[in-house]
Amino acid sequence: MHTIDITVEVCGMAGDGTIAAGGMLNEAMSRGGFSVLGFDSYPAEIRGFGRCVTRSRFGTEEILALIEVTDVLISLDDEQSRSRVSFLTPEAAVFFDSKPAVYIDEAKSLAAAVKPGTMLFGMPLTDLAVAAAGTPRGRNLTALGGFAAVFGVPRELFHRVIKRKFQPKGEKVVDANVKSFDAGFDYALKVFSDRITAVFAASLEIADEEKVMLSGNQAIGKAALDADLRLYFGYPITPATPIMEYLAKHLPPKGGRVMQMEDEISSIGAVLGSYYAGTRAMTATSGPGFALMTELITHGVMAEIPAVILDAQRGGPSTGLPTKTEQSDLHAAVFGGPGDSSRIVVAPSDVAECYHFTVKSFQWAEKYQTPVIVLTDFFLDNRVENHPMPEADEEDRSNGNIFPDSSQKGAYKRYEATESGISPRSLPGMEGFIFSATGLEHLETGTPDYSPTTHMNMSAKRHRKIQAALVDLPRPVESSDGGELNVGVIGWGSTVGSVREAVRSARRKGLSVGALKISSLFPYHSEVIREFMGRCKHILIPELNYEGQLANLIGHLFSHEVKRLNKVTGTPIPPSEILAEIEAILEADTK
Amino acid sequence: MHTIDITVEVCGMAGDGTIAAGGMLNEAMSRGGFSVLGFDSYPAEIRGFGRCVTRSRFGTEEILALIEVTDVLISLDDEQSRSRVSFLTPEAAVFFDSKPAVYIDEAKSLAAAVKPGTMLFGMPLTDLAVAAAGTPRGRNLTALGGFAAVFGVPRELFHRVIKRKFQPKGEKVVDANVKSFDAGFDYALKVFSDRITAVFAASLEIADEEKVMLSGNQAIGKAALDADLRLYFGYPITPATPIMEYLAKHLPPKGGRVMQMEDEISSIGAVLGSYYAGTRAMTATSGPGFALMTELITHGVMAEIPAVILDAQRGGPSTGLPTKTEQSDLHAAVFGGPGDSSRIVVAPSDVAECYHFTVKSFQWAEKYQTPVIVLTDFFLDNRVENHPMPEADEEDRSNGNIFPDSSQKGAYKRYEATESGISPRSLPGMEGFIFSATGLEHLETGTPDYSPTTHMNMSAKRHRKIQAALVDLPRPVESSDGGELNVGVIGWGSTVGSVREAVRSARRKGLSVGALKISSLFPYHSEVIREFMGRCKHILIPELNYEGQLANLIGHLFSHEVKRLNKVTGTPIPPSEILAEIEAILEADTK
Amino acid sequence: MKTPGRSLAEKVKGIKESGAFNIRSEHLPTWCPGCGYFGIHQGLNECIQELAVPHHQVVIVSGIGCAGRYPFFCDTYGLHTVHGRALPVATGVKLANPELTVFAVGGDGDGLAIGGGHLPHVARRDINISYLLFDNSIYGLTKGQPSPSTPMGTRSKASPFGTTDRPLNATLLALTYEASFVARLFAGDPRGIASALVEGTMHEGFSIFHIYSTCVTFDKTFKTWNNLKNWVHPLPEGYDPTDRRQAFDEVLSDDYSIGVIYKRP
Amino acid sequence: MKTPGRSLAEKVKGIKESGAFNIRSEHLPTWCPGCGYFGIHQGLNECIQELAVPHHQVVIVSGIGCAGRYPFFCDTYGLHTVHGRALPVATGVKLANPELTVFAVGGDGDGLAIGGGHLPHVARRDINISYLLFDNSIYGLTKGQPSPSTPMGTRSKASPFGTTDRPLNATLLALTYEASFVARLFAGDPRGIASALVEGTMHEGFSIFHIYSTCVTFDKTFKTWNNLKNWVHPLPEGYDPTDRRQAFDEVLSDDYSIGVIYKRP
Ligand SMILES: Cc1ncc(C[n+]2csc(CCOP(=O)(O)OP(=O)(O)O)c2C)c(N)n1
Ligand SMILES: Cc1ncc(C[n+]2csc(CCOP(=O)(O)OP(=O)(O)O)c2C)c(N)n1
Ligand code: SF4
Ligand code: SF4
Ligand SMILES: [Mg+2]
Ligand SMILES: [Mg+2]
Repeated sequence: MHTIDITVEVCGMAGDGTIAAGGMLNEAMSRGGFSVLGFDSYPAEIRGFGRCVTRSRFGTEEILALIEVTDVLISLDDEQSRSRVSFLTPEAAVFFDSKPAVYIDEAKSLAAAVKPGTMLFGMPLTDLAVAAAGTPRGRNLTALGGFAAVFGVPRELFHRVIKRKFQPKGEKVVDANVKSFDAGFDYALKVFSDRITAVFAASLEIADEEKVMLSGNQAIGKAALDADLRLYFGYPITPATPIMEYLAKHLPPKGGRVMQMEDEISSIGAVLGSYYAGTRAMTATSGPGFALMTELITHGVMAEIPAVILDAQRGGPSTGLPTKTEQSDLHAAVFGGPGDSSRIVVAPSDVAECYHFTVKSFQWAEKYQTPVIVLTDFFLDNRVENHPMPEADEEDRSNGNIFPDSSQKGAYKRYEATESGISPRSLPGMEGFIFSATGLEHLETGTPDYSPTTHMNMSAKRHRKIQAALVDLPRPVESSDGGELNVGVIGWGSTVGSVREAVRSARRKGLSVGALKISSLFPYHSEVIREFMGRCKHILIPELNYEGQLANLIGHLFSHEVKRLNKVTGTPIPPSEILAEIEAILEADTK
Repeated sequence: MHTIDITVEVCGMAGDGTIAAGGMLNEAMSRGGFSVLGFDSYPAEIRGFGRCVTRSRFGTEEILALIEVTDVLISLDDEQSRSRVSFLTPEAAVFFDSKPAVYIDEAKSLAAAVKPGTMLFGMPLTDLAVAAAGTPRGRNLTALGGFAAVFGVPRELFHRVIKRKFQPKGEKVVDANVKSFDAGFDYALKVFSDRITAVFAASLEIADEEKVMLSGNQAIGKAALDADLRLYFGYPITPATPIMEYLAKHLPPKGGRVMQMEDEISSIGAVLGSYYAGTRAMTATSGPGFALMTELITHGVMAEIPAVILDAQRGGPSTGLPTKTEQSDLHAAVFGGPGDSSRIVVAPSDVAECYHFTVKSFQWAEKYQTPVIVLTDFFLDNRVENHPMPEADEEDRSNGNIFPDSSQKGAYKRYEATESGISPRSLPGMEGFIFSATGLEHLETGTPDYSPTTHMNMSAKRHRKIQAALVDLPRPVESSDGGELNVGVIGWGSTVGSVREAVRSARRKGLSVGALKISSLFPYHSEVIREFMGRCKHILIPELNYEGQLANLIGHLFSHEVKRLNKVTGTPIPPSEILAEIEAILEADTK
Repeated sequence: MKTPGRSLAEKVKGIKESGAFNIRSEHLPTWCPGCGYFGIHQGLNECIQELAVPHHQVVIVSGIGCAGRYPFFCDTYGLHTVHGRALPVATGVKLANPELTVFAVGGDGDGLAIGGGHLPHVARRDINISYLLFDNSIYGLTKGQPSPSTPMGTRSKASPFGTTDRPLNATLLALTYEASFVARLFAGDPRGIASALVEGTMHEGFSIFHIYSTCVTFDKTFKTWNNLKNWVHPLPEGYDPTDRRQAFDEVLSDDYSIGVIYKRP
Repeated sequence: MKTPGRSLAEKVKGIKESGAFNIRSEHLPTWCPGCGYFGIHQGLNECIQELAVPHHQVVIVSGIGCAGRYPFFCDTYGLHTVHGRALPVATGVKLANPELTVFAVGGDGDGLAIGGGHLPHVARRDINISYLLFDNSIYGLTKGQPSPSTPMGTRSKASPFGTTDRPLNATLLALTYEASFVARLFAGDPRGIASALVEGTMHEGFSIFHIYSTCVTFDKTFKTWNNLKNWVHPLPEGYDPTDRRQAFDEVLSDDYSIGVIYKRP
């Protein structure tokens, strides 16, 4: 089996079935045993015009990130695809409609735009589809057929995927689509017989264990269901809306409820209310909505009420770039509240962590009695990865509630300043444990009190508790052989994949480089981070934000200034850029 | 003239005229040429019960801070005053009502509570007042009379103050109060003749130039008027409400308008709207309200609309301690917004700076086209200092608007990415300069655009502009003889006074200690700060917050970990605590 | 002459000492003596006794203000949220555990200004909670600024030249918002409050109690005890609270009739 | 068959090419073809021409949503604020420079959900601006979630089992909030919009235009062009818009009469 790493792009107009084709391609390749990472980009405007692109990377090794170049372009609309040719590798393959329904001036055609060396696979997609199924609808599948034949993906893989997808629409639809696919497959086998590379065939291993394609948002939705979420309160906002829509479908049949609120303030308010009464609840939002939650989050901190808040980051500030990815809400998540209002902030870095961190966040919120903020981003929310269906074990799903024991009945102190800072929490309905929660400073009983000692002690208690959470929160993970390193690269969130891939490449080149993934942004494992930094000559922190927000947070742990690689392009940082930066640092060192 | 530094406290029940007495005392001492710093504390509850305390420090040298001990206690209610005796200096003087209207059990009396060595001045306050003016109302003045006689403050000083204060209520009232005062004065002269210290008399210099007693909030209100504020939008909240109430009285006669809005979101919204249309506007709030402004502040950042926002900090998080002082909104002010949303944040450290920074903030907001946040705190807002009436010169008051020139007509780019990052701003009503402002990322023209280069360039432009503001923003001020220092103490906001006094004391003790005041919190003068830190062996940052928020912000500029002194007592940090910390650091060093 | 407030405050004290009003907490409210809120307190107490709900099954959710302090004065579960957010938080509490009897309370500033955006939605969702709006037409806790129900022309420190905004009518708002149970009440009539509360709390769905009260400390001219006593009167004879159109007519023509204004059949 | 929206869109395009509608910007709106908003655009254009206000004296302040995009399509000063805040921001603009003609625009989500707390106050303050509420009973920009004016039982991705909240009636809200000028209009009747806008914009004080519109992309069942066309009709003969009680009666009994509903004399 040889190593495969191929990036395929499907590009067309909205309406061409671009996104659907990309989805089926991903499914088929997953079933073929490859690691898959895919990401769609939709047009920014609502109205049905504009370019749709799906990019997928398939590999025999674990795929960690998307790269900026494309090996195979499947064009469903040449006008839309022309601007994509600059991203093609020198010997890229391009599939396109050689007889498009609308005549394209030769000079403006895709064929004219590509560089010499590009392999062109022109196919009369529309004609083939119409001939096979009586309608041009399936021409996206015809194109996939051509791709499959040339690259050696067995047609059965696609048949299976097509069946599964169109089954609900009836046998006829399935049949038409299979035929459209086969028309392309057969055409390519025949016409391109001398150019069949069959590159995938050799590495193909029909996976035993069925992997599923899941996006970050789907993983979060499923995690919430598995964690036995009862109530979801939210307000639509890109890119968090799909979580609400997923739960709106799946939660009610399980006896839970999804309530679309009037805004984000009421959403977090209702989450706090439910959790005060002991019931798992969550909300998901993005920057502008997260900003509106600021005040009530600090209330959760002060009154020690759990809450799970997902902030799906997008380009900012303000309304910003609603359909672009960015990691610029870290400052706000960690430092955003007036008053000393530390809360727990974690950031998953891949789809599996989206699932696992979400499941656990309920427990953390309950145990540490504080809002937990889960930071994802547009890229992580929408990219798909293939994994065995994630499952949480009993322990991860169990609740983290700590209740007072009956001996405390009548003399109960809701906010007892224990050593850990965690105080057993009573719930309305429990007899003998009545208290009032408040955002005012208060005595251990909950009674408002503004004396200096009370505020000192209770502030200390609340912060002690947050620091105590470090034992449960995901520790930084190092990828290196240990020991002294010339460059240590620290990543968080969706950028971690690119960091790990860049470091893998650097190490393969024999460079002394290691990576550290930070998942818990607050509190953070300063000792682990400091130890790692202490072994590194240089620290590089690549982030999808302008201000270097993680660098601002942990930079003080390093004895020199950390190096920053800040991008606000709205797109993921490709591993190559991080690698280039690593090399530049090492280069400068040798001068 | 010998050095005087005396702290006097008036303590009573609400209704005793405690606050009024403190005010008149301050006025009289100011007129006597002393430096005055006073601070009242009111009961937390609305209803008219509870203790009122005014504390004032009078000196021949500039008074920088309040200290924790009291030299003179003037008690108008012994029950309330008893808990204050622990703060008395060993030879403190205590004035009290020797024949209170309500009988106090001897064991519970103030006299029984004080330590031996305390000088007791019992006076039949109620009887004297009734005898002099036919009503006990003036007994607060009778007590002041006793104080004045014993400590050598000429009665004329008080007469003048009394006249000024009660003139509006008519001659009769003035007369009654003067008589009440004199009754105390004469009684003390006679009865305590052997204990007259006349300590103030020697240093007294009736000031030529009339100084005024101003609180931070009054200074801010006056600054806004002097800066020609046109519109104030706000929502009541402690401790910012007095600013709104001050302007509600003074702005309309000048043709401006104060509008009490429905919340803080609409307040900042209306401020942005006015400033978009080119008119000076401001709002003032405290932590919970500031939290609600988060989203619209980021809109101001993105759309480059000026705004002046005063955040009068109080104990937090959440509703917290509404009537206590704290400096814990720094994180939120600097880092509070989702997205890369840097804006200008300044913090005055005394009443004069409250005035001058407020005046300038309008200009900064206009020139740099961004929200400017002025951070004060409960202590700074409510403490009074005596100064010559602050005035701003023409230049400080002039607007900072930069308009496009007529050559740009028709081809105007509102968000031109200039070298400085500042783009000439057109206002509605200007012909040929139409544009739309938006919170979406946009081209130089203002048209929404999400392309990578646009977002990179415009992010850079916005941040360039904020950094450029450093030339105009108040630079850090060092108090030291320069050169190498064993301990550098860095202060901000209302804590600066205590820092400066502690450092002054340390230097008088021959210690190698210096202070640095930081007024511009964002952007900050990193080169100046780094240079100072570079000359210091240790850096100490005392702050009235738990998390060490300034230390978190600038700590990375120091090559070691900075030392923190964090207090959340709701009360100012006394200089003595900072001095003790300095000494502890030096002590540890010599070990 | 004793104001109704003062007599109430005294009565409350007496009853407190007798131990009869169970949900009263050990500590007497920190409200000013004579404040109208004592009457509301009494009414709610009576209601809870009549309904015989165990205290640990009761949650009082409040915003910020003098009214917002209410949970601290009750021997029930309490949740003192932030300014204006009692209703969404109470929504969460009720949905989390429908067994609980949930009261939301707040002032006119809390409920009609900063929190005014939530009322329409909790009403149209018909969340099964009871909302007591303590309407004294003033911001009590922050010392006397005008509120959304302050009449035009009112002078205060914050409006030295008189207010210029038209006041909102919370009862009319509730009807417009499709609230399914609407009562208008008077703090000087705790019995009336109690019986409306009993009826409204048993009603399945959202019930709002718009309670005219007085701020004896900061309002010397408008909603004084004397004025209110002269102004309020019962709903007309034969009034049918199930008729929404009639309810609108009543509320548009009379600001001071008290009782159950509307109840969705 | 051409929907009114499609014909409108075509007409608009024609007019655009003729250059007659001056406030239209160079770029055609990015709204979906057939969207009701084209009709509103035409109405506002006609109004501005009739009033002969120079464009640089016009400011259009918007929230977020498809409706919120409106400023970008006009050759006037524009301020695209954040979701729900057009009204307070427009208040600031108008007070800052009363010479300006200020329009606030936004969708039903923007104005009745997240921004619903501001409408009562701008109305009772009688700020002299014109507010166009584009009411398509759906969240267009975020792809089809229910809004506060969506009827009960509506299924969508966000409400697969049907909505359960009662819809709000923006015209009734405006009356309740003491708005001094209230019109109810239909996106399919640009002329009607224009004439109401002219009247309301000349009116001194706050004017609100509640405009029924359609989202052709996400709403296939409720506010479709066909339904709206069948439903809307003029106010009754002899209707007197200066009578607030009559206005309440009209609005409580008929959801679809269009015209100037109320105008404070
Ligand atoms: C976000 C926020 N803004 C402002 C305040 C200050 N504040 C506290 S209570 C209050 C208004 C009180 O009036 P009301 O709601 O009528 O209650 P009352 O005191 O009259 O019972 C205000 C403005 C606050 N606590 N939080
Ligand atoms: C604070 C915030 N929350 C949510 C969103 C996402 N969002 C954008 S537009 C919109 C609603 C659009 O509906 P509507 O106001 O009716 O306008 P329409 O698109 O129908 O014209 C939402 C929820 C946002 N931009 N900001
Ligand atoms: S200030 Fe007014 S509302 Fe508040 S407790 Fe006192 S009387 Fe009641
Ligand atoms: S999504 Fe609906 S409201 Fe938005 S532009 Fe398209 S048709 Fe109009
Ligand atoms: Mg009130
Ligand atoms: Mg809409």
